[in-house]
Amino acid sequence: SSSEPAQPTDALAGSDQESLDKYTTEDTTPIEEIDTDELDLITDGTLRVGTLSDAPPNIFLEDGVFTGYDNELLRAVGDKLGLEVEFASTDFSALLAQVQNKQFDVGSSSISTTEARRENVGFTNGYDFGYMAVVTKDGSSVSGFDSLSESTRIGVVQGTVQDDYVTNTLGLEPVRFPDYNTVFANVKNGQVDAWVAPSQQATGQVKEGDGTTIAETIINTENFTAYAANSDNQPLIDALNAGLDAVIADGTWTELTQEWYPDRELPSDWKPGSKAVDVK
Amino acid sequence: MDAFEQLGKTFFDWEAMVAVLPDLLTVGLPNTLLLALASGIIGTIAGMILAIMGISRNRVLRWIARIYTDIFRGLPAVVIILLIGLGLGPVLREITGSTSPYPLGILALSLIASAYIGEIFRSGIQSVEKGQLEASRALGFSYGSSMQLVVVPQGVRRVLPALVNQFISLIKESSLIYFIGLVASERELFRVGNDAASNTGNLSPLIAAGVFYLCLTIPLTHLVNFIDTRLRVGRKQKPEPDDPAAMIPTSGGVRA
Amino acid sequence: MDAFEQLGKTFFDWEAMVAVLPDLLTVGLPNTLLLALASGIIGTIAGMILAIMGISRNRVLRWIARIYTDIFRGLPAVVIILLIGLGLGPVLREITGSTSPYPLGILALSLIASAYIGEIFRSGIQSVEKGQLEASRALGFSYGSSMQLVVVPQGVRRVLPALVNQFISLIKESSLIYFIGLVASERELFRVGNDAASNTGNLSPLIAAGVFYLCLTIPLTHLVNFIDTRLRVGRKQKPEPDDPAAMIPTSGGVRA
Amino acid sequence: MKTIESGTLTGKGLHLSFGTNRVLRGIDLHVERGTTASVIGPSGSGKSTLLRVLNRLIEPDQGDILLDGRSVLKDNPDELRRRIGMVFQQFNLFPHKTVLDNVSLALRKLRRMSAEEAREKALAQLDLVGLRHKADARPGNLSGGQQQRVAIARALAMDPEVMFFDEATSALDPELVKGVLALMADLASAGMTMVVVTHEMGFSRNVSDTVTFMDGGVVVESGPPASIFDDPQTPRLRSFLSDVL
Amino acid sequence: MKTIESGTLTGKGLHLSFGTNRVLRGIDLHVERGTTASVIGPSGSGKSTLLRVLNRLIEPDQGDILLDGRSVLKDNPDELRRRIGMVFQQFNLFPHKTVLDNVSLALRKLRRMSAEEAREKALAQLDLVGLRHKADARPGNLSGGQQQRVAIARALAMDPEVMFFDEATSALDPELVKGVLALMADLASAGMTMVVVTHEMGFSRNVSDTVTFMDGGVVVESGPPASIFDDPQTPRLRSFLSDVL
Ligand SMILES: Nc1ncnc2c1ncn2[C@@H]1O[C@H](COP(=O)(O)OP(=O)(O)OP(=O)(O)O)[C@@H](O)[C@H]1O
Ligand SMILES: Nc1ncnc2c1ncn2[C@@H]1O[C@H](COP(=O)(O)OP(=O)(O)OP(=O)(O)O)[C@@H](O)[C@H]1O
Ligand SMILES: [Mg+2]
Ligand SMILES: [Mg+2]
Repeated sequence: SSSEPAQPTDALAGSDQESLDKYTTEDTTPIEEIDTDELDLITDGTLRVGTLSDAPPNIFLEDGVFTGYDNELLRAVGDKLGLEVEFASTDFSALLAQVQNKQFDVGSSSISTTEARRENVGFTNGYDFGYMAVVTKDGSSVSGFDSLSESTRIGVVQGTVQDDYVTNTLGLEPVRFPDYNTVFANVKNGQVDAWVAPSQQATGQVKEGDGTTIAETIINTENFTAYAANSDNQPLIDALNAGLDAVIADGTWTELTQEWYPDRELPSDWKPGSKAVDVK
Repeated sequence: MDAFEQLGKTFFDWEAMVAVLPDLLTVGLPNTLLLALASGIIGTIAGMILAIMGISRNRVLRWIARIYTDIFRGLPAVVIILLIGLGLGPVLREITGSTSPYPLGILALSLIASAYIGEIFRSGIQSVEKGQLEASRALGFSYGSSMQLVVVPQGVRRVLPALVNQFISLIKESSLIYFIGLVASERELFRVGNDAASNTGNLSPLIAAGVFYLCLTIPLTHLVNFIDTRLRVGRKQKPEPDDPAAMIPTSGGVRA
Repeated sequence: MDAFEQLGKTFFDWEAMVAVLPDLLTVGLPNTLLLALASGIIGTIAGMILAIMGISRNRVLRWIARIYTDIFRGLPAVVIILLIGLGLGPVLREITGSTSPYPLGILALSLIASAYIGEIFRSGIQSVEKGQLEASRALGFSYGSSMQLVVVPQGVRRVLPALVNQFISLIKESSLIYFIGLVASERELFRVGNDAASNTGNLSPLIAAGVFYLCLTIPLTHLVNFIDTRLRVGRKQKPEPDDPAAMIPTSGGVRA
Repeated sequence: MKTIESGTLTGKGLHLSFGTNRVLRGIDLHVERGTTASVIGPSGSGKSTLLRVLNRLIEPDQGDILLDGRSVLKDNPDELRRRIGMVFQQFNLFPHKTVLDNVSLALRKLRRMSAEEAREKALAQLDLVGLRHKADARPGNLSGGQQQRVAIARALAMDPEVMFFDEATSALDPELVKGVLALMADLASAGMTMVVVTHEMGFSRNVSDTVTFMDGGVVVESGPPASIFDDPQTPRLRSFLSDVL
Repeated sequence: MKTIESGTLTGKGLHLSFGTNRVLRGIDLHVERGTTASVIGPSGSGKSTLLRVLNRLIEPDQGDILLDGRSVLKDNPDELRRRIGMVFQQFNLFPHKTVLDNVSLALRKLRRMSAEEAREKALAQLDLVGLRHKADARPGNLSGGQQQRVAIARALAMDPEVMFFDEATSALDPELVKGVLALMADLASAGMTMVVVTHEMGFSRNVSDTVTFMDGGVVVESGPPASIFDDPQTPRLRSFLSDVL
């Protein structure tokens, strides 16, 4: 994608939902009007969700159960719709194609909703935005986002919001890794100078005495994250949007967000769900 | 913490290893074995058919075998797994109603394995002395019967080591089926180790999974060497008291 | 859009393929070749040393070779790549100041390749008739000179097909070095295709990468078959007008 | 050995080329019922190829093959080969089968005998070559001479009308040659029709009824042993005999 | 062939076991300078092993080996082998090298001759066996007889004091045997000390000065050809001769 690189210092530049987010729906079908028999699901009554097993805290597997913020929120949405939610893990590079080809009904993986992806798969309204941290080694010269430059080796996980942010928003070239554990291990042994991480992931990984620090955390609302669904299955997208609005309206979204991201504040210029719903 | 200690903790954290053990044992190991065995068996059968096509006197059959082999050996395994998973997934679901990734994963692994195994069998069969086919045909057996009764059984025996090596590859390649999508209980060794590593930010669980692989592959490697030596040296010859010539060492015996 | 059409778009979207072509050609292809060639060469040299250790008359050397081989063939490649990348990365950086993943990736691939190539060489060398060593020793050459001048050169020639096959594996395995972390210009074929697939949700770029692999692997496979046939059938014999016995077909000639 | 009922074999004007290599260039050979024809000649002269053409392991480019006066070129070649037994220089026993199975395989699969019947017949045949006690051994554990005797038993088990021997003793250790030659002589005197390609001039002279000398794909001289060995007509035969005698 | 300076070889009480298989059980052999000793015996009797022990390709378990009266067991075995040439049944030419390189390799690497010097000497040696024109061929493109002659040239190039032949003609087509035997007879008459393991009784009787009959790892009889072939003393030798003559 060709979005104009912003000034590195101005991390929030352009994160204006009005102009950038032309895809967010005005409102949604009332949840009572959703007929779950019309959703063309793989198995009637069950949402089959493709996710990843190795990207905490958004999406991961714990004690044999798929969990994480994104998946717990999706479970809540499923509850509202009266649908079972069943998860299976895959590789991110395959996930969207698998959703579009109906191997999964929904893709849940903090998927950043870029233009390029929208050409191949459908998305719901946004439920989250970029909230990221710079993790460095103790005593590193990198002190925050504004000290990232051409000469910094910045680690990211390939295909994530952070990858998108560093590449397209900051206009820098990151070192891409397949998963969080490899990138974090590379920070620890100094192979990369900084890791642009999901903020909560950073908080979870960085431990007292392991020689790493969270240098700065920032919010980026460009290209919000959303669930993916088959682009031709409008009834399903409508139903998911309705469910999402419902969990936002009744406070579940806020509750979950506070549970998973305790220190994060909701930015004033962004909100989840359709334009009509009020965050409770 | 110095770099070396850091490395030790990243790779050799006992607690992290012990924590992942139960999952490796009860989930990863059986699944890895199931995948490798099932696709090993199907791949062997399909490979045998491919080998027979590959040495057939019918040019069309030979070409089909050639192209199949080139494609399935030449493409990265992931591409094949994705093609099969996405291409046949819906078909399979339509027919059986099952959403399990295993049938598709096994199919994809079998297709890949069959291309390699086909080549192994073909070279084994072609290494059987021409005199064996000739002797069988001279008895009055047709070409087909001669292949089936005389040539193929000998060719197959010779390539046992290569077959076991192929099975070792399958054990390691089976981890790729996670590209098709696995529920928690369907994960094999590598995925179990990898997920645990993700959750803890420590790579020790991967090492633990690696040790499981070694426990599977090393005995097999030694089995290969054993079979190989035995095939090379030949069955130990019994001395024949009534015939001094029976004491000729194998290497000096008549070999076509 | 029906399922079939959708599948076509997912895998065979010409525009998506064309879009990724420049990257595949200018970034992926040279990097894949660099990785495979560099680790192929280093792996061959190290494999030769391993093979010589493996057949040495010194039990300790044999054991070292055995253990090395078991570990590097038995562990999944990813585990080895991670161990090398993370374990030796800081050391290398200290010495050279370089943070490029290539030296480490090539080292890891070379270590893996050397374990396989070592076994290939070993079996090739062991397949050389005992008479060759005996003849050389009978001339007065020491064991070492005999191996170097007579046995090893013949053993190596015989395993050329297996070596080329190993090189094909390397081409495909080179994609795993992305576990060490790659900047955009360091990506090899698979990663270029994979990134494009991740960024668009369309798998056609992966298929395009697959076609590049086929273009590398298929000619090599046919080279293998060519060498193999030539080794089996032997150099075409010239008829010898002055000696009728020179017209014996190879298969009927004396072969130990 | 009891007398064996046997047939007359004739090859007429046989031609065969491998690519541009004209290996047989018009061979005539007539073997009367119950007689032994030996074929001698230098390496590469086409002796083995002639045998293979006569039992249609290789189809001739030209010429005819008659068994008991009837052309067999239109028959099913597999059927023809059941009527002609063949013994090779390298024995070519099936190494993955026991001696008994080597002999009984064709009986069971081609003659469709029951396992018991085939076993009986195979054992009787092994008795004839003095190796009944090796029935359960693998060929690899036998000496060369024993292997060759098993190979003869295997061919005889199918009750062939003609037997071909292609340098049946060339691969044997010297002290094992005699036993096999004796067995072949027994067969000849029992009335088997035989074509014997051999380098054993003693056998050719003493056992065979006619000797054919081939060189370069043609029959150079042919006749009774006495005239071939004691009165060679051509320089080629003379030079060959001086090399091998 | 010009007269060759050559040595006296003696084996005394040689014993050798492979595991529990006692292959040589006290062998004495004396070969006077310039004479030819032939060794005959059934397969497996230990003939090849004896040759290998005499040039220390295998170290004896017990016994002594003397060259010109001096024990060589303390010498460097590689040095000893340069003084003894050896020719094998299977020729064992180096297939990856040309005929010339086969002959000149040891000259260059062990005698440290210059490439030019080694080439000259090798060509002269090839001339002797009549194969100078094949210098640039690969062994695989030669007939068996030619290969064996190259193998002899290779051994002779090192100016050995003794030559060993281990069934040098057993793998040859019959019409090629004579040429190689003639070459060996020439060598013998030129004064080379030779130990010849052979199944060619004609050569043994006509060319060799002494004949040693081995069986089961011991020397059963030994003496001049006339007494061995015409007046065998032991039943074992008598039965062996009746098999191979
Ligand atoms: N399958 C084959 N393909 C091509 N050429 C062949 C084949 N078999 C034999 N020839 C050629 O046919 C010629 C005659 O071979 P053949 O084996 O019949 O000779 P031979 O007289 O049996 O010799 P020998 O005494 O060495 O067995 C040779 O020039 C040989 O190279
Ligand atoms: N390298 C070896 N290891 C173990 N046993 C051996 C070895 N070489 C030979 N033997 C055994 O030693 C005995 C004698 O073998 P040798 O080759 O010396 O016999 P030979 O008289 O040369 O027979 P032939 O005429 O068949 O060449 C045989 O029983 C053989 O099995
Ligand atoms: Mg022949
Ligand atoms: Mg011997």
